[in-house]
Amino acid sequence: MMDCCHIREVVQGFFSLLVGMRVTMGNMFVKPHTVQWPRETAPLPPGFRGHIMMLPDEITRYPKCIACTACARNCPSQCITVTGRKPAGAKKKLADCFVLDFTKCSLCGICVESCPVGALDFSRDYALAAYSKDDFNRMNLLEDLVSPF
Amino acid sequence: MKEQAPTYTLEQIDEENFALNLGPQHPGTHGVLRVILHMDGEYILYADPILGYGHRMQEKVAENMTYLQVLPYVCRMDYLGALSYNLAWVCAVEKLCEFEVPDRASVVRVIATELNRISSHLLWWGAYLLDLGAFTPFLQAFTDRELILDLLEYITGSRLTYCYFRFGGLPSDVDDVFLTGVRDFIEGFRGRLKNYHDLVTGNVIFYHRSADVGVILPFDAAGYGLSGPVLRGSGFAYDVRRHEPYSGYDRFDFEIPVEETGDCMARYNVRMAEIEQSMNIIEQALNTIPDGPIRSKVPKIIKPPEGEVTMAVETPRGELVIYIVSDGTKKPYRVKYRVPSFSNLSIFAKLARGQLLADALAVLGSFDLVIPEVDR
Amino acid sequence: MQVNNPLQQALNSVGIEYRPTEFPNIGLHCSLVLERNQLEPLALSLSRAGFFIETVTAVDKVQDGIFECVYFFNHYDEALRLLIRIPIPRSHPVQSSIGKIFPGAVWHERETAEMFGIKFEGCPDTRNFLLPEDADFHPLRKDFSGVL
Amino acid sequence: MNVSFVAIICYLLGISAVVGLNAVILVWLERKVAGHMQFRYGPMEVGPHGLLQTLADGIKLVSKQLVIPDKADKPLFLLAPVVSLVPIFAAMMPLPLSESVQAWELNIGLLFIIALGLLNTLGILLAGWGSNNKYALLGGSRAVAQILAYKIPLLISVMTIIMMSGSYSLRDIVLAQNHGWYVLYQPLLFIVYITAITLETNRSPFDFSEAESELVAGFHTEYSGMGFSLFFLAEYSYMFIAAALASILFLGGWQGPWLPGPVWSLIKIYGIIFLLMWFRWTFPRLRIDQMLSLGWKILLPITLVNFLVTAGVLAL
Repeated sequence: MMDCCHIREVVQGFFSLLVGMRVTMGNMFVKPHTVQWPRETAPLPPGFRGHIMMLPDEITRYPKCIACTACARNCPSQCITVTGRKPAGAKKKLADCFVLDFTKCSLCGICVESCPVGALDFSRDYALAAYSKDDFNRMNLLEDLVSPF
Repeated sequence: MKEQAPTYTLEQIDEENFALNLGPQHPGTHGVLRVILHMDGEYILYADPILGYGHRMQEKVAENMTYLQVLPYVCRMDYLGALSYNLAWVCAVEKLCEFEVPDRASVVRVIATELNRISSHLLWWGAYLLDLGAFTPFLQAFTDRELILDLLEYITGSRLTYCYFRFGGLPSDVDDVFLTGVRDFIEGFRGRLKNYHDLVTGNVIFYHRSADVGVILPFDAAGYGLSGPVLRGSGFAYDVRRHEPYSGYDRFDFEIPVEETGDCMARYNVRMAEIEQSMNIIEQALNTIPDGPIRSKVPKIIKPPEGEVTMAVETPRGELVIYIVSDGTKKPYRVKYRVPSFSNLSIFAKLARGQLLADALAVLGSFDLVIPEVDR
Repeated sequence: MQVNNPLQQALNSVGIEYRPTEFPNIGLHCSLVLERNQLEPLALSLSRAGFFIETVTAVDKVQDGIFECVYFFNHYDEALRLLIRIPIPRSHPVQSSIGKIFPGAVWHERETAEMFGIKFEGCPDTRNFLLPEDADFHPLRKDFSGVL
Repeated sequence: MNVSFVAIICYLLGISAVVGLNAVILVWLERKVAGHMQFRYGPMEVGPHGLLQTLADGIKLVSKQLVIPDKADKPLFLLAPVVSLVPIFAAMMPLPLSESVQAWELNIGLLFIIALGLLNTLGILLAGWGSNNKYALLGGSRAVAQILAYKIPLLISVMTIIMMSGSYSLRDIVLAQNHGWYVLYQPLLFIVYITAITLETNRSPFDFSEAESELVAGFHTEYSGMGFSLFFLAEYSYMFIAAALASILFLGGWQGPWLPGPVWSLIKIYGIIFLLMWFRWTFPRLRIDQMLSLGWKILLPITLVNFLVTAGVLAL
């Protein structure tokens, strides 16, 4: 009786192996899910959080930032440095320096949310690479924008 | 600090035995866990886990930050179940400051957290089988996990260390694309789950590697403070979602899967059943998701009253308790994270005794450890 | 409250009055402030009543000159989170270990010991745990500046 | 044995080419099979569908420094990969790919190959011992522990075949299958034999000596560059030999309709190798004691009973 159970167990075990082999064989006929980057790219979701960037004013093309430093104060990693000046004749302060230390940034998005004027947004730049760390620990976000100064 | 060696007796250790340094870089320890194993051939006489390689002093970090700034940091502890930690922190602060959370936000939180739980369990499933020497399950799980990550990336913007929930609700609403995406995923995944069971659960080799290995007796569970699937594999139906419902979990109808045997197989079965229960919860949430605002009015600067709060949340690994002592300033006075993996790992030394090396790694795998969470 | 509450029984057996707190507000069912010598009998009776240890930690109340040792216990069958505080003087931080009763407490005690410099008497393992082996500073003390 | 010296040199060169080419193809095939079983493509970059990837990897490995651990037993450490690889050249000699393609018609070819196959384990043991690494040592000792568990069932199943064919010569064994392949008479034995060669070639689910989730990389933990690639070469060549033996013993070697003999041989050999790969990418690893009980409690009784029954049937 013991031996009978033993043999049945062995046979059952053997067939359970075949079931598993069927699954892996089935997998071979499924189209691979790999995305062959860089020849193909996966779509970026709308809410993708890249590094932050400055949004320009629609009309003047100046940065919207009013240098209130809310983002810098709320940042958990202290990776934002912002200073501002008041241009002659303007009512509000404007940023003259907005530097992001991207090596420290944890991409949490608190700066974007805390901005009272909506001057910050996430970029969709995901393929970041550079030869030295310096390219990322002092990212000048005002670079591409028209400076009021 | 004065050092005192552990007072365990190692009566069998003589010159025939040797110490094996397992980790901190070892494929079987899932991170920077180091275990010194005193071995007799392939048998482990005594295991001594050494922690702290990923220690970041999270609790001190939290003392020096505002409540909002801590938010992205909590998710870094458990990178596989980040949303549970996210949820625990926002719920704790909301409880402390008595903020309201709109219904829609609560339900979306549940959907996102449960999706995260499924993705965490899937990764565990693959990694556990990797510990047992099978490679295909790992990528099988990853293909489905990718789909969840795509969904979560769609709403949260990132793929692993989400920081999605905010005090009083959510930063952005979910749209129909996400909701139908979740529905489609669950429909498809229910079908694919059969392949998982065919490939692994019924497999005779897997059965012999898992059954009767690393048995946790119910008596030990309380002594070591286990929680989560590790506990539920030993016959206790303890689940924070049921015992202390938060974020509206009491509205959902779900079972707590429990197994009696307490071995690796039981923990495996519990997690597999939990994936299905999570899908049930998500389906119910999708059917009952209300319209309305997603964020209540919350002050910009959070300054809770003096006092303290305890918030327990069921993460994919077990019970997370966040204990905040507030002194009325913008920064917490003291934060304590009671993390599940820490307690779960503490029983490992006991279980590893007298086991084969291969079994000890199977036990370690069945605990579903996230070492940054243990180390904090 | 129910009469057959395991927490109530456990507390009564060591002669401590059971006073439930408002659960939803602070997430606790009971919060106690005890003396140092009351801990061990209570832990024993909690262990018998099926409670599990959630964590052991401390809070540095530097203005009052005390450490508050904080113990969290909970029950698997019904949610009964119990918080025990034991004030110990900052000048002489010694606490008795419950590692013999709850083996899981050893790790928590080791962590608390190195983070606050509290000595747990009778703890079977007193090596540093999360900090480096040779660390002799206590980072979670409020007077720890981070500069060595 | 009227084989001239020149002919032996030619055959050795030919065998070296087979060993090298076989390893290149098998590594590529393994990665492709693994990839497609896991919803991936496998190598795609070097050459069409990554065909040249193995070559690129080989060049990389050859150009790498051979690091010898300070405390290692240097002679043994350096000898181990060689001990693993060299017997292959000898073991390939008596393998017939067809009636005419055979380096050396040896009347005890079967025994010769099985005896040389044992040297692989010696190589692993030397590597494990010579590395002076605990993981490597455990891997080496596991390899030795598993020899008996698979060799005895393997030998008994081979003996059954010898009994049926009446010859130790591989060529005669194939010719004896003119009227029907032995797999049709002995399906159970074929399963046992496949299990045993999975064990012999140290492949998952029996890859104990290099179990990467337990022993990091087992016996070759300390090997880098050329030492590592020699082990790799040896592993895949042993797979080729084991599969070739299986095809000769059970599947009628080069016999088959329409196609020429060597093609049939290669189809059968690579079919069995694919089966071994299929196992590897499907199953979890057994525990060492479970492997031993598999060998002693399941494989051995099956082969013994089968042997006796076959003997009885043949006697009738």
